[in-house]
Amino acid sequence: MIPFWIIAAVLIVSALWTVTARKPIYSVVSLLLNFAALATTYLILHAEFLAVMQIIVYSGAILMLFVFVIALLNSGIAAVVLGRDRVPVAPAAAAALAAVAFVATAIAAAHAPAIAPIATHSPLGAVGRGNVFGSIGDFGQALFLSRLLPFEITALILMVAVVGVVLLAGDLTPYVPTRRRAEQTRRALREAILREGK
Amino acid sequence: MRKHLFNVGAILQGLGITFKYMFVRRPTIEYPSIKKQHAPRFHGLHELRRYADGKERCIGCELCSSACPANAITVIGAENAPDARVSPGERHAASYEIDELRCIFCGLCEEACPTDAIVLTPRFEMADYRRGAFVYSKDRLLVPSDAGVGTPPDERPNGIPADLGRVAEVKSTMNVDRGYSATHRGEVLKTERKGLAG
Amino acid sequence: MLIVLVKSAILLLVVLTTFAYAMLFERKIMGWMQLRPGPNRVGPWGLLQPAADAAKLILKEDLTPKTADPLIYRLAPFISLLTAFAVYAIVPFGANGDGSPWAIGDVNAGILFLMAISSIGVYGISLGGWASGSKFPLLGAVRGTAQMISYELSMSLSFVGVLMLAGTTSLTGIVNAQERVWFFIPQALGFIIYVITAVAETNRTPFDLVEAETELVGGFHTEYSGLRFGSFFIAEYVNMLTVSCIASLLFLGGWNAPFGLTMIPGILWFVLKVGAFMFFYMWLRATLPRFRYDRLMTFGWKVLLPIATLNLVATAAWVALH
Amino acid sequence: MSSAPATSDLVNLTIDGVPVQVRKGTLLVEAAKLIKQEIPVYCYHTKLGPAGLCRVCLVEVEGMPKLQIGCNTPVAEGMVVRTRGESVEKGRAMVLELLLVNHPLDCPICDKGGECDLQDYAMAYGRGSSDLADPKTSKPKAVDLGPTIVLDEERCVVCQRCVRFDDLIAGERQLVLKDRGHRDMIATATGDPYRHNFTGNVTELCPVGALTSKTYRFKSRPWDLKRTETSCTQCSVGCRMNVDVRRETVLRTMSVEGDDAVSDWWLCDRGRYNVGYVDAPGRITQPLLRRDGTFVQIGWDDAFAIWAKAIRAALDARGPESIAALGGGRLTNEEAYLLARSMRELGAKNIDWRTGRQRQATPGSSGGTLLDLERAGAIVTVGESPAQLAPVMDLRVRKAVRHGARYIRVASHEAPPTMRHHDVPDVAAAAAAIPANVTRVALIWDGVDSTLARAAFAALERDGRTLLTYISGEQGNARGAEAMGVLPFSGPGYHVADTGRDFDGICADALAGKIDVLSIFGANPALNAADGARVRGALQAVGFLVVTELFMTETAKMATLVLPAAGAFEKSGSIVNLAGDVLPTAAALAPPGGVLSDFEIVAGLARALEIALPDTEEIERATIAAAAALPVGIAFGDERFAGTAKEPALGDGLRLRVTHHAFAGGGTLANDERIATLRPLPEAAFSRADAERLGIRTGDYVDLVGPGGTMHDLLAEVRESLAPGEVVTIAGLADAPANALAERSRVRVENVRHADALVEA
Amino acid sequence: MATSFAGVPIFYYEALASILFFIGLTGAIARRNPLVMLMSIELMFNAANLAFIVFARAWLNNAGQIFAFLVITVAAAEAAIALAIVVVVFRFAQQVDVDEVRVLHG
Repeated sequence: MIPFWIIAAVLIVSALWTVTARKPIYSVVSLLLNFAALATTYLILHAEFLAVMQIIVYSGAILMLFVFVIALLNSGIAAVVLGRDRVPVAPAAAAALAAVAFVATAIAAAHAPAIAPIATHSPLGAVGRGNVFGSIGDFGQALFLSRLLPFEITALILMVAVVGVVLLAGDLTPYVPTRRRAEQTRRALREAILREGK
Repeated sequence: MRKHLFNVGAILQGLGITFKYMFVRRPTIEYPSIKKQHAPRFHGLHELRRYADGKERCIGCELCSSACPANAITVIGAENAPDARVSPGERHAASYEIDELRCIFCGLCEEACPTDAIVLTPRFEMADYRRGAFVYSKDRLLVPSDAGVGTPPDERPNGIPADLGRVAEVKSTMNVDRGYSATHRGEVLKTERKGLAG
Repeated sequence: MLIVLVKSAILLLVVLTTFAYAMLFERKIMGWMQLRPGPNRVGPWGLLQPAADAAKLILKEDLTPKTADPLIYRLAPFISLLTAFAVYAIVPFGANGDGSPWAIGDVNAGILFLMAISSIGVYGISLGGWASGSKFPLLGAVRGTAQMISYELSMSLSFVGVLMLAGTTSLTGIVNAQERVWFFIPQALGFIIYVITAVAETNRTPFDLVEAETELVGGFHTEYSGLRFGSFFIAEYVNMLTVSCIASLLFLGGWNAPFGLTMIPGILWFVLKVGAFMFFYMWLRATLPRFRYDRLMTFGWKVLLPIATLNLVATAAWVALH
Repeated sequence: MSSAPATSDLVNLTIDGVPVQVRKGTLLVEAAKLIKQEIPVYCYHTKLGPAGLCRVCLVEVEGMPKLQIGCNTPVAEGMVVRTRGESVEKGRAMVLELLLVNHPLDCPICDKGGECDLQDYAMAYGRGSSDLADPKTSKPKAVDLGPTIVLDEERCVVCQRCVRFDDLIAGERQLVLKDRGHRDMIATATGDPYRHNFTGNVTELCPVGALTSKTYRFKSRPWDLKRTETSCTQCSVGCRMNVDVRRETVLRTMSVEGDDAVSDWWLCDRGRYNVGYVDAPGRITQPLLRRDGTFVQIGWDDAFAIWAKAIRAALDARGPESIAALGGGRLTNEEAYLLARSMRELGAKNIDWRTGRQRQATPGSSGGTLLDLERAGAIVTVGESPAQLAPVMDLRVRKAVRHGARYIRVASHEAPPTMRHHDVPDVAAAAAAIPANVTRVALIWDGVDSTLARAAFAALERDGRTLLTYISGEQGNARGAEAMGVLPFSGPGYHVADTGRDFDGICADALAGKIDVLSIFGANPALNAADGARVRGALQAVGFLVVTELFMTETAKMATLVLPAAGAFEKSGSIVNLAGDVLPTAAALAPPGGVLSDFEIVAGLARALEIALPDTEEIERATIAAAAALPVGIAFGDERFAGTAKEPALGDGLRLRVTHHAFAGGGTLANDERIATLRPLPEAAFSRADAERLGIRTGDYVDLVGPGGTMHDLLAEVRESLAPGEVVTIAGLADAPANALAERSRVRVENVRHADALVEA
Repeated sequence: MATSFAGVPIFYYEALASILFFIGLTGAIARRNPLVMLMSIELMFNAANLAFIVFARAWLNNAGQIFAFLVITVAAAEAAIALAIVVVVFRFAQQVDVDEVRVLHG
């Protein structure tokens, strides 16, 4: 029980810090801590692959992106100057929604069986063997055999996201080779000089 | 494509060169422990010589200072007291200063000197932490009266005199406030003589 | 539990010593390749130079710039150091007769763990550069982050080929799968990609744009001094060592002896392979100039990534056919 | 040169192929200068004329079989001269070889090295080697000629320039050639030390390094020196001179060749040697404020604020009558103008430059130039002669006398000069002594006794005769100060202004407690005023006394606030000399840190007082206009300038008179250690009758006791020219101030100590 | 280590997930910095993931894990797009305050 409480405390404190931090970079750091704790929880809950994915994708890619954007937007240390946060209304609305979620999960939890230890000599199961719950092999088999359609749809979503991001943030000016651009500039300059009559 | 392949070849070629040079004899001289032989007329730190009777050769004529292309030498003349002569003749240098940071060690002062008083010794180790320490005045330039007369360039032994190897030791006895009590060479000769006497 | 602690302590000692002498030998090798003697003043042949350097780093004043974010500024070196050492929890150095590895922990998802830890390692650089509150570190950090994310992709893809051939994510398993043929032969392209990305991931010449001293003074650690700088320094060399270990484990057969020379213990072979890879690192540094940043990104995305994908597809096809 | 010479006076000749037209009688050396062709000379000097001794000036004259000396060959019609060519060069090389036979080659030691004619010509015309194999003669190297000059006998080439200078120009005839042949040598005729007021000129004349100045010996080399041309401000002649500076020290001053109008190419020894004060250790470098009896150093801002506050308080309490300013004789025109202007801006009229004995500096419309003085047929001096007051002017007098002028001294109490002179008891006798055919008479007055001056002017003025007047005052820029309006009754350019109190009046007011703030600029009345005791009492009675000075002079020591001022070499400006010439002065070096010029001091005070001052350009314009203004309406010995001090009551005893000495003075002279030997001893001169009556012989020590004070330990001298009933002392000696006793007061001689008795003791 | 978690009631996990969700939701509503808002949204995703994984563990059915994996992937896509929008908005408006940027208001 005690490890659970510790992890739970870390999760909640880091989540609170994420939401309340004065500088966005502190949110990032606390979220990193949060993710690490979550990954640990996943590992304990026999979601081995997801624990690693949590770190690789969430911490290594998504959160890194946040750091990147913070560095880009706000090269100094000072927090982005913003108006006052909408504090008074927020918790009420959030609490209402959270209560709904809580009730739903509580009902679900009431029906779920208690967590029973998986009786194998290696707690995480043999590698590559698809029949041990939570192993990478098991996960892989499920992903590529029984749940292939959602996987492919996710791939599509990712592709769309990549294209979208490139279109959104990329340089949208048409590509002109360097030499031709130099020639264009020179011509424009010459025309401007002719116009000015110098 | 061929160009890219060629580039890969160039990288390999570069790696080959650096690898080969690992086994080439290194020209480095491990300076403080091994010293290079300098040419007999190496232009190093100045020295003011004496006559055999102990009188200074310098007559304060300032020809060195006017010959100096770097304006490194300042001489202030004075009249010899008849009962306590500093140099032969009526004039002597009351103050003789060389700013070794300005000096370019061209040896023109040596050429200009009508009495062969100022000579450039092969000594080159004169590093210091304070700028002021590079303004050598008479107390550091002049050969101490009990250390001989100083060596004219023509009579110097081949290369650096043997005593120059002990510069580090002699420097550590330097009084930083008063500067050197004598030129290094004079100091070494003095200690050697003491050693012989004792 | 106690055994794990003892193992960790020994490993820490070994890794730190290796780091210290790796640094010395890098300077020596660079010197030799550049017709210099290299450090030779401290101890015989300069062998005590690492101690002198350590003393210097410890005694140096630790400065925090006025504009720095004090918390993150102090946190960043430890993230770097922590992730650099964390990898050794799973690195096997040899195997007993019964096949159990010489490692602190034998993790089945070893290679994934590795990738996870190394993806966290970027935080040290990016947070450190950002928190210094000065423009050169920030530029270095942004560059470094982009570079490491870009090259991590190709690196992961180069792993996948090996994984497919070995059929396991356990590092011990991968080494055992190379008993007959080392993977750098079937996975030649993957190996080349790995070597390039490994150099880029550790921010070493010719990919050291993170600390390009000619443009960015010291890059992300410009403002750091003393032991905080030392932490980055140690992390860089420990990462080099890690990457060399991985190369040895994934492509060079780990502790497997070549040509049936099994009378030499496997651990020695492993050390030899790691050493050779480390030497290659230094050799590269002494030879190649730094990439231009746009070329670096172009190379990573437009050359390495397609080749890595190609390699992956080819390997997959080969595995499927057999 | 002023009028075109008649054609018959001109001679045509050809020098080096160039046709030249010169006045008849011109020497070839001078003629060659017109075409910028130099003929080397040693013994010849433009001001000394030819001697024909050294023979280095050989030229070839067509038609003459042998080479001729250029310095003593006058031009002739149709002459064809070659100053270059093989025979000339051969001849010159031979002469140079002979000159160098015994001349030592110690140029590196020699002070002249670098500016030596012999060195230059030997390089230009000489041979590289000598045929002489025998050793050179050895002679004494450092022969002490006197307090200023050292002779190196080995180096002397016996050109006799120095001997001729002493004979022809100075008229002192102390230097002679001793012995003959190779033992020929310069020495003083009597063997006494070579000592007069112009000795320094021989070092400049010497074409080799034989004669050198003691103050400059081995101090520097010529190429080290930074030269600035300026005007001397030591006396009212204002000689042009070059100041040579090295390492923020004035090492020497040199005369300016070609300065015919003012200095006639010469300098007196005071102007030449009194330069060591510039870096004397006694210089004040920070404002000093008297607080609880001692001086404390303060900053300039504080000094100006305190000063301005005192002035404002005085103005508010008692009006502009309660403030006064003194000084001007040592200021430049610009400074004097600014001082007068700012004082009058405040409404103050108590301003005067006359802090010494001199009453007047502008001789009025009858003033003449110094060149006019040369051409006078008779020269009359009333009061003190210019011999000590304006020595270079005295050289003009000597020149005039040499040309035949009659030199007449009226009631002189000075030692007789070395030239022909006539001492007469009064002005009537002086008028009678002037020869009838003389049409130009110069009248020189020391500026003290206005009544005497007026009487002399009236006696000498006669129809058909030009009377030129000169006032040889004691302060350098006294005439400039008057022109700039540092006078109680006139403003800049002699414009009549509201009359304030003059120096005597200010002293009287001060003694009556009516002066609150007195500012003294570069003056030392405590030492130099005629009635010292009274002036010192007045200075003490002033509430707030400000003194700008270089040194802690007698006056500065009494001040409340002492401000460090820049010396004459440290500021630029202009001065007006006794003949009315406006002369520029240039700063030769920067003042020491923390020292401001009087200009900046006055300007700073004005700023602190918030007085609007004109900008620099306007000051310049106004100064030039005022300096050029003709002194119309000012008479010689003008009543307005006359003193208001009462004549001391008659009584028993000898009447005290005071005389000047060129080297007697406070600030700059007392603080220059390099000329310590030139300062005179305090002395008292008696007429023979008085001396015999009192039993005094030359060399005895006496004390003079008068009303209010005593002068101690004066060296007695029996002077033949002195009239009975008078005793003469030297003014301005810091260690024995002559003004301890009021001038013309009656004194007793006491405590006579005989020289022989002193020797025995 | 894994065994030490055994016996923790599922309800506890669900309560934890709800709290995290609540915190994330509050942040997403209350904060005006779009970056922090996005991070809060990530927090909410993670709370959901936690619930999925716990149920998967409880039922020993890896469908929950698959769902969590899909959530992570979609979250990555979402974050990339959202951050791109933030960058674009910043470029356009030179600020990122969500209350101040009202370009869609017309």
